[in-house]
Amino acid sequence: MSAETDSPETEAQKPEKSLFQAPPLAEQERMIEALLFASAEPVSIREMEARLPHGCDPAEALQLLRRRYEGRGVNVVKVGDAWAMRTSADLGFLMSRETVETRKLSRAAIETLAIVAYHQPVTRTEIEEIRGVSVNRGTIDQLIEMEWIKFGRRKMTPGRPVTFVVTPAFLDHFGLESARDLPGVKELREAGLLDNRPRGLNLSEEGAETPEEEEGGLPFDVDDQDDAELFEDDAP
Amino acid sequence: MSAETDSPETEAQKPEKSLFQAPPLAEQERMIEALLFASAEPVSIREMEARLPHGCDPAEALQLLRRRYEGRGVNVVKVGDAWAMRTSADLGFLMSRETVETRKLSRAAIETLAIVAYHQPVTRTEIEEIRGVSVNRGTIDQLIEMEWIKFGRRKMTPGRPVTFVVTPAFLDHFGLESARDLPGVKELREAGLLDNRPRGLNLSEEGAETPEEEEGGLPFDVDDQDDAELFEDDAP
Amino acid sequence: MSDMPELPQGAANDNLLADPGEWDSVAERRAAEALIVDVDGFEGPLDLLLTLSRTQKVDLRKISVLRLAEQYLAFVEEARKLRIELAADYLVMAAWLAYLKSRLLLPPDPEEEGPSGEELAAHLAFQLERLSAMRECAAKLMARDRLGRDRFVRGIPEAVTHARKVKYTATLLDLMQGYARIRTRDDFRPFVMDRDSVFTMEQALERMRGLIGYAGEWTDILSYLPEGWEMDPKKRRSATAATFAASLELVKAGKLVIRQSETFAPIEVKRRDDER
Repeated sequence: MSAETDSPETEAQKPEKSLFQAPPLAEQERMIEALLFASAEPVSIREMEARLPHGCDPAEALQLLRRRYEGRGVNVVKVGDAWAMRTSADLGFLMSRETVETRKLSRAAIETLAIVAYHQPVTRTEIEEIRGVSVNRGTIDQLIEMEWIKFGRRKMTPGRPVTFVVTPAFLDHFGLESARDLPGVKELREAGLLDNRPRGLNLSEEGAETPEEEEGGLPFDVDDQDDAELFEDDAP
Repeated sequence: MSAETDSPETEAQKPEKSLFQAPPLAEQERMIEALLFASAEPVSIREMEARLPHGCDPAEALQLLRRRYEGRGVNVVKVGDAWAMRTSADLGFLMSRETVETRKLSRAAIETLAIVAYHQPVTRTEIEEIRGVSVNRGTIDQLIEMEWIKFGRRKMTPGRPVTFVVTPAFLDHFGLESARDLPGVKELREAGLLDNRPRGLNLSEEGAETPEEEEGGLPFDVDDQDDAELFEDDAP
Repeated sequence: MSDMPELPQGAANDNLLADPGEWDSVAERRAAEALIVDVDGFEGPLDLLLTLSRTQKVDLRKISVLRLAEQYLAFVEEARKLRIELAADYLVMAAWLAYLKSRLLLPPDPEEEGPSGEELAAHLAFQLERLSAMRECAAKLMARDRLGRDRFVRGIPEAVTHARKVKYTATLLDLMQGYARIRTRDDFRPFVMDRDSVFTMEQALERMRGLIGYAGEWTDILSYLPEGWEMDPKKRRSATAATFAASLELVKAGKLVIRQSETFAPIEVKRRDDER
């Protein structure tokens, strides 16, 4: 991604024009327009900074550009920490030729994906607890392969289980700026439905997080020890 | 710059609505914008007609679009008899990320260069005799590519070997009026510039020369008489 | 939306199982069996419970867990009658619900620790509500304007070419030092080479001390030269000198006697025997 400075004597040199003065904002906007336009992948602010002449302020130029493309056939959208240009959703009907057939996802995969998105970072055990069934290894694999979920940080609970989080590609695919923009996430949180247990109810000790620790546990705990093992080595 | 009267009615025009009536021109422009953006190939007017709702006039909408993108970071261009959007030519530098690394010249190259500078015009064989090791072809090539040395006149000796001389770029880089300005060995010594350590101790320093080269080298007894003889008539 | 599969079968059974006692009509009965036969279509006991809970036609928050437990147990009972094998987790759930039911019906035992029947029931209701919410979310998610279906990426992306240019540099100092290094190399090289071909007196002494014990006869000192040093003139010179000097040292120490018959004749040494 950024392979500029790999050795101490190495110094990356920006185009000379810009050594002393950043180009005017309108020009920066043009440059970002070209950058975003040319790339199929979202471009991070950081990468823009690396590619734009020294002294540019991508954030400001981006706001201009975004406004310029409001209501156009192509829009400037934010995807996580990055930006991209995407055709306007209402024009999708024109693009029958460009339509990509996504693999039909199983119901289990769709639910698992939603759980990861709404509950992230979430362990496999937690996914199983929510769905009430064990999660097929293939389901997780499929979602990882589609680059919609990935491994997150390990949970600081016994066994240090790996967690899953959604990826920028997921956000891009579903047109989300961030996981906070998931439909209904706020309502769910307010209703306590993103918690591990009902509000005001203390089934076991305070702060217990994983179902393994749940003493009065319900009988959905699919054997988890194995999972921890299974995934242990798969973490990146 | 941003005060354009761009956004037409942003309301989405579904194809059904337009069965009997073509969408407004501004909407057609949006459609073409999206088409050109998303299409993997340039799109002909004919194809636009086929893909846009019935009754559209792509040619006219295209002209609007083309004008809209004039001077932007992206332009609408004609490719054969089809149309495409391309990043503006003057922003091409954004599409190639060039990093310049500055590296110290290898010891072999510095020594070869020094020999050329002090003994020019000098043949490769002579360089090897003076250095006491064979000279890598790459070293000479590198110096030529850097435009610090170039081919001089052929020597009037058997085989008429080519010679090397330093270039004006060399003199420029090292701030010399002419190669004759280079200090002699005696002056170097007086200036304390001589490295008095035995050569053997220096070998590992910069990884300059591969050991094979050193071993396969020539005997070290080239002395200055030979040089004098060799160089006598060829002084620049 | 289209990606969200419908709930398996069960939809037709909404009213059924509501009260097992009322399974009179053949149609209802058949529908109930259909639910059971299609048990494979359920994603586990919780999913089945969620489907059953819909028959209560109330907000999940107001659901009667006791009644739900009864519905589930009736379902399992029915499955057993029909000799349908239920997966173990369905049976585990049945056992747990039977326990929950008893907890809910019996007055709480003050001695017993852990959550009360009401708390367990509330947790189950919460789980059902949460699962249901996640299903709705999944459906909403799938119904969004999706990339490659509703929104599209750049069709002709322009790859960023990454050119790496290496610029080599050197200073005049590098150049001069490099040259000086070459031109003065000869000044130092003999010294370096001498080190290689020098046989020191210490080395010679060491060598002779080990050998003189055998020198009962007059022997040319050249025979004491170390192996491999006779051939190279420089080495032989150094070794000869060192051996000669070492011999004199040993004579001085009274260990050897030395003689030379005439100028340039071989120099011979012999062990000094005191009893001579």
